[in-house]
Amino acid sequence: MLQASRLTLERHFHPVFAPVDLVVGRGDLWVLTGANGSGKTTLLRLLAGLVTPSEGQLARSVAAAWVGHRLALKDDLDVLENLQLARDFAGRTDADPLDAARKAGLEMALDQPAGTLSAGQRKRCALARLLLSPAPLWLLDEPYANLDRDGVTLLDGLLADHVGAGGACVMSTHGDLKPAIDGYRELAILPAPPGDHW
Amino acid sequence: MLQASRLTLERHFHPVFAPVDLVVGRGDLWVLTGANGSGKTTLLRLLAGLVTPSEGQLARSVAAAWVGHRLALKDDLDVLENLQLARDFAGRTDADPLDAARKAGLEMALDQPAGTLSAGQRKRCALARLLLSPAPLWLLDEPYANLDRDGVTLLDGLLADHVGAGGACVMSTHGDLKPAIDGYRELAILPAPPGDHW
Amino acid sequence: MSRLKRLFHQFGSPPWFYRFSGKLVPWLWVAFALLAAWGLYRGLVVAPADYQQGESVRIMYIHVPSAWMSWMVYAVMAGFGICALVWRVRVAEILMISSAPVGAAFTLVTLVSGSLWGRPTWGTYWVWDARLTSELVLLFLYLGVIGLYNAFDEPRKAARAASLLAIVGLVNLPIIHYSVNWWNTLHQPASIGLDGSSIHPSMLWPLLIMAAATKFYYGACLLTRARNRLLEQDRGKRWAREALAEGGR
Amino acid sequence: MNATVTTPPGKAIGPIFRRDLKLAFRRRSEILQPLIFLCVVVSLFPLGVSPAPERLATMAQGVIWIAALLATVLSLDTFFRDDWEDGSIEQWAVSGHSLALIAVARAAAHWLVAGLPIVLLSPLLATWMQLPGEGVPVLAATLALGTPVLALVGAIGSALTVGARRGGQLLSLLVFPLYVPVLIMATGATGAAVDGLPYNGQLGLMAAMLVAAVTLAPFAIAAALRLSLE
Amino acid sequence: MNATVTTPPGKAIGPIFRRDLKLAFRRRSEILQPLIFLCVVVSLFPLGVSPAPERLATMAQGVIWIAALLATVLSLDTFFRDDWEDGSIEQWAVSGHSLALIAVARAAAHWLVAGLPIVLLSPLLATWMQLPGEGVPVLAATLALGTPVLALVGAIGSALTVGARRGGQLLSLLVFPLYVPVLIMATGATGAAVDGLPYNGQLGLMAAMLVAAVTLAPFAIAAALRLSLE
Ligand code: HEM
Ligand SMILES: Nc1ncnc2c1ncn2[C@@H]1O[C@H](COP(=O)(O)OP(=O)(O)OP(=O)(O)O)[C@@H](O)[C@H]1O
Ligand SMILES: Nc1ncnc2c1ncn2[C@@H]1O[C@H](COP(=O)(O)OP(=O)(O)OP(=O)(O)O)[C@@H](O)[C@H]1O
Ligand SMILES: [Mg+2]
Ligand SMILES: [Mg+2]
Repeated sequence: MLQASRLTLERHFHPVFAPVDLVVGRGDLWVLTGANGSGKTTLLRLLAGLVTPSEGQLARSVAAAWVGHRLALKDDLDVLENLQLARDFAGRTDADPLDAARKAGLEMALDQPAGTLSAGQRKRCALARLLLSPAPLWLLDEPYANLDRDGVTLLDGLLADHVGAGGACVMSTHGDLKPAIDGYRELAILPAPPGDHW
Repeated sequence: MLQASRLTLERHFHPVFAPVDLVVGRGDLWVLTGANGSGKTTLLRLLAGLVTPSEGQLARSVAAAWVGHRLALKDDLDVLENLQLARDFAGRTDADPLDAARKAGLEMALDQPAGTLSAGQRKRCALARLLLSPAPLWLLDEPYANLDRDGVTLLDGLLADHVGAGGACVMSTHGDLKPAIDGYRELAILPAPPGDHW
Repeated sequence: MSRLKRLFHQFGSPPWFYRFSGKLVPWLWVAFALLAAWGLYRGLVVAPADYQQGESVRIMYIHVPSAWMSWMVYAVMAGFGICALVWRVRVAEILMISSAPVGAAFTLVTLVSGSLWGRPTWGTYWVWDARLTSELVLLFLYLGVIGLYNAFDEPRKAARAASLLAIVGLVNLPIIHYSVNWWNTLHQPASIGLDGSSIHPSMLWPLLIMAAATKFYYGACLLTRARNRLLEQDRGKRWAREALAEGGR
Repeated sequence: MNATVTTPPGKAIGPIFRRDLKLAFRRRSEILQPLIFLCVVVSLFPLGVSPAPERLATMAQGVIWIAALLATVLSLDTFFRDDWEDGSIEQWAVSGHSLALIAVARAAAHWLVAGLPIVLLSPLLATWMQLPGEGVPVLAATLALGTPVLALVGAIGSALTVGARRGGQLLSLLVFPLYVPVLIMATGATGAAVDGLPYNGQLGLMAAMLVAAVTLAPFAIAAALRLSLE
Repeated sequence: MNATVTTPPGKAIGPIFRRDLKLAFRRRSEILQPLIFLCVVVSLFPLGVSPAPERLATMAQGVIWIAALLATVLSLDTFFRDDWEDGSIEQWAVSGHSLALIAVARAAAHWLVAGLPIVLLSPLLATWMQLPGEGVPVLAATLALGTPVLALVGAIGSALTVGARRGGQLLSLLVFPLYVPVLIMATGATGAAVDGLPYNGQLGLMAAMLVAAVTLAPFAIAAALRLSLE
């Protein structure tokens, strides 16, 4: 689905992280780890095609779904409307926003404007959008952050289903929060080696 | 330092959480737990005096320092300038911003504009501000979120020092991320009981 | 002091207010209907047409009372706003925000009836005369209050923000009024006056009756709106369910 | 990037258009806001310059058009900002939908909400400003042709400034020079109509500008939006 | 809330004032923006209305003042928004410093960056617009007295709309009616000076408005900021 070789990005003329090689195929679940500021978010944005790499090759053959720190919720619309919007935008008439909201544990807040949701509820809403997207490749930046224990289990369930159905996912995480799913692979993001590389 | 009795807040004319009683004294470390949307953030904002309670009594006898989801960093200023600003604003000429940045593990990013920091680095910067504030009571909303393992240890160190020196802290957290400090107390935030209260 | 406070508290209690206003509203509507019928009869049928303006002068019986009301409602609204901000009385918040559309409607009626009146008398729908201009500014102030209220999700926060704006507007209104008058005398546009000073009693009476009618209309409209709003906001609470079960009493 | 797009690019137009209308009209009272705004701006002129009808008449079309320009700029300031701040633009870019078409949909919705009211309101404004009757339909026609150009050109500016802070003033600097030809043509046409002269030439030029803006601006907007994410 | 404040409330003025200047000057180019905006808006009038010097002269003070109003509103839109979005206002509220004094410090810094340049530039604009020489110093004086009022009153609006949706247009709707007296007095005074009439009365009234704004507005701003956090 996705192939990256020697990928890196420069900010202020310094590479942010050491060149990364990554091949993502059907059913793969990659977990990016690394210290604060090591470049996980940057790498995910590269993979999503939001940023153009300074060096290296990137080839992606499928559509991607992206959940970053900015959750792309419209504060004025309620949860259901936000999800309907995502469904329409993805053009998937078969998917059911109500069902997605239920799966994300948001049935209590369906008609609440997204602006009044708590941090965890917002995260859940953004994750529910994944269920309405046809993209086989999920790119998730710290999806566990702000979720309660219940939410973590829930997300693990979604991930297991997605990966089991032949999808793939690259996600970043911190500390001991790893997916409770067998067969995930870890990729540690390292700082760029000192010295230049011209 | 702080006394709250039967405290609650209404949103859209429904109480957000069941009335809370809380007494915080010197050296106390309170950890608020509860599911997503249970009202931890709301309670902390109440304690900080940002919101007026709909019912119940709240008395606070000391100044508070607050770290919420919005980290109050100026994206155009670099890390050091942000901390200097916090110091000047707190009026503590004795505190050293450079030292605070070091303690938060930000020495690599001192002259980077805060807008270019990673999520974890931003959180660290906001936490470093606590060291520059004279307030004995810290109110922290999900301080562990976005921090790497190193950052969690670091924050535990800061908390232990602060509480050991006679300060106090009320913080919210999720899942298994609890302070590695003996003697912290947990307060579970519960949903409001159904039925009304007129 | 404590009695006043108790009264405040009582008035500020939504169930009490709901019951009390429920008794008052029908009488206000009846008083309005009777006075309006009487005033319109005297204005449209009994009073003579103007020797200069002809039948179009009858617009006055709508125009002038609503012009008076437009200013009065703003002052009352800002008064409720003060109660809402200073004492955090929820009923005052509701009365304040329920006043705004009524006041805006009076202002709009003044402007529209004045324009329609202006066509035959001045030959144009609009001139930048002092009273017209300050009436227009007043409309903007009302619309600002309504717009600000609607811009928030949390009703109590919205009402308090709108109250603050209404108070700021109240402080400014005299300044606006004064400066617009001064501006107008400075420029002296087309020599048109709204002179109604030497008004004949046969025209004055219906005017005064209509003025009284509009006050009852405001009271009735305000309380009805406030009651509906209160019931809608508190629909989850026991007193509101009981009130609904009793048929909205 | 060589991601294979799975959904046909045009598919996003409908949802985005409907979303924008929904966001604009979340509350009933919001429909009136662009209208009120325009009235407020126009009414500054009699207050600040002169209320005398004959003086107003001579500057009516200019003032109404300048007010329309300012109203457009003020409303365009937020045109892409919310979507940028909450991450919606990232989502569009990742989705594989054409950013240019999304921009067209958004500009169309924006014009419907903020431009069309100006056109519809123009007779009232003309009355306020004492514009002679012959000028009124031409004024409305120039506004109908011109405001979409303002919206599209302004959207380029809005996309360019979205990542920068303090968009508002920077935006006006970028777009006002581009607005000058529109302003000149439009006021020229209306003035000609008032004086009983032919004005078809100016209207034709304005139509040409509209066609050019509709075909070219979307690509500029898309490029600017991509840049804002880097 | 009965938190005991440990720091004297006035202490925040200096840091906040310096912070705002620092933020403003961080982007050197932004300092010129209000000025350029003003020039651009003013130059629309010869284009849109009439380039004839005698016509421009009669509307000079009005146009310059309206442009100043618009420049103020455009820059005020963001006056508290950044601080609200990044959480700075929460920090001020928790700190125990007086929000009213913080507002004064911010308004002062804002005026220094966005208001004072308008005053200094006004002679140039007056020349462009063919304002007779007698009017120029009076125009500058009215701007010097009036722009702080605009900033303070506008800050109330900015604080009220900061947590609300669709700030831009709503803000202008809120503040323009409040600006009417300033606009009238200022253009009146300048017009009187041009005509050789006394204008001290108007200047005195403007000074009174300034005093009133300086004493009252900070409390309204503080109340509005507190509300925005609820
Ligand atoms: C849009 C147009 C108009 C507006 C906004 C308007 C506004 C007002 C206002 C605010 C008042 C109340 C003034 C006060 O109580 O001191 C008023 C009173 C009055 N208006 Fe108008 N007016 C308009 C057009 C007209 C026209 C065309 C006429 C007829 C020639 C007219 C005749 C009167 C009269 C006779 C009064 C009562 C005067 C008095 O009580 O002193 N108005 N108008
Ligand atoms: N313009 C810039 N100049 C210098 N350094 C930059 C710039 N932009 C980003 N960086 C650095 O690039 C790194 C990339 O951060 P990124 O957000 O990808 O980290 P992360 O692994 O997601 O961290 P976290 O775990 O904290 O979220 C950070 O160290 C940041 O300081
Ligand atoms: N205007 C409103 N109308 C209805 N409900 C509201 C409103 N504002 C907030 N709420 C609800 O109040 C609750 C308060 O959420 P709060 O942010 O305090 O939760 P939290 O415990 O911090 O959750 P998290 O763990 O997700 O951060 C949420 O359930 C939210 O949906
Ligand atoms: Mg990150
Ligand atoms: Mg929370």
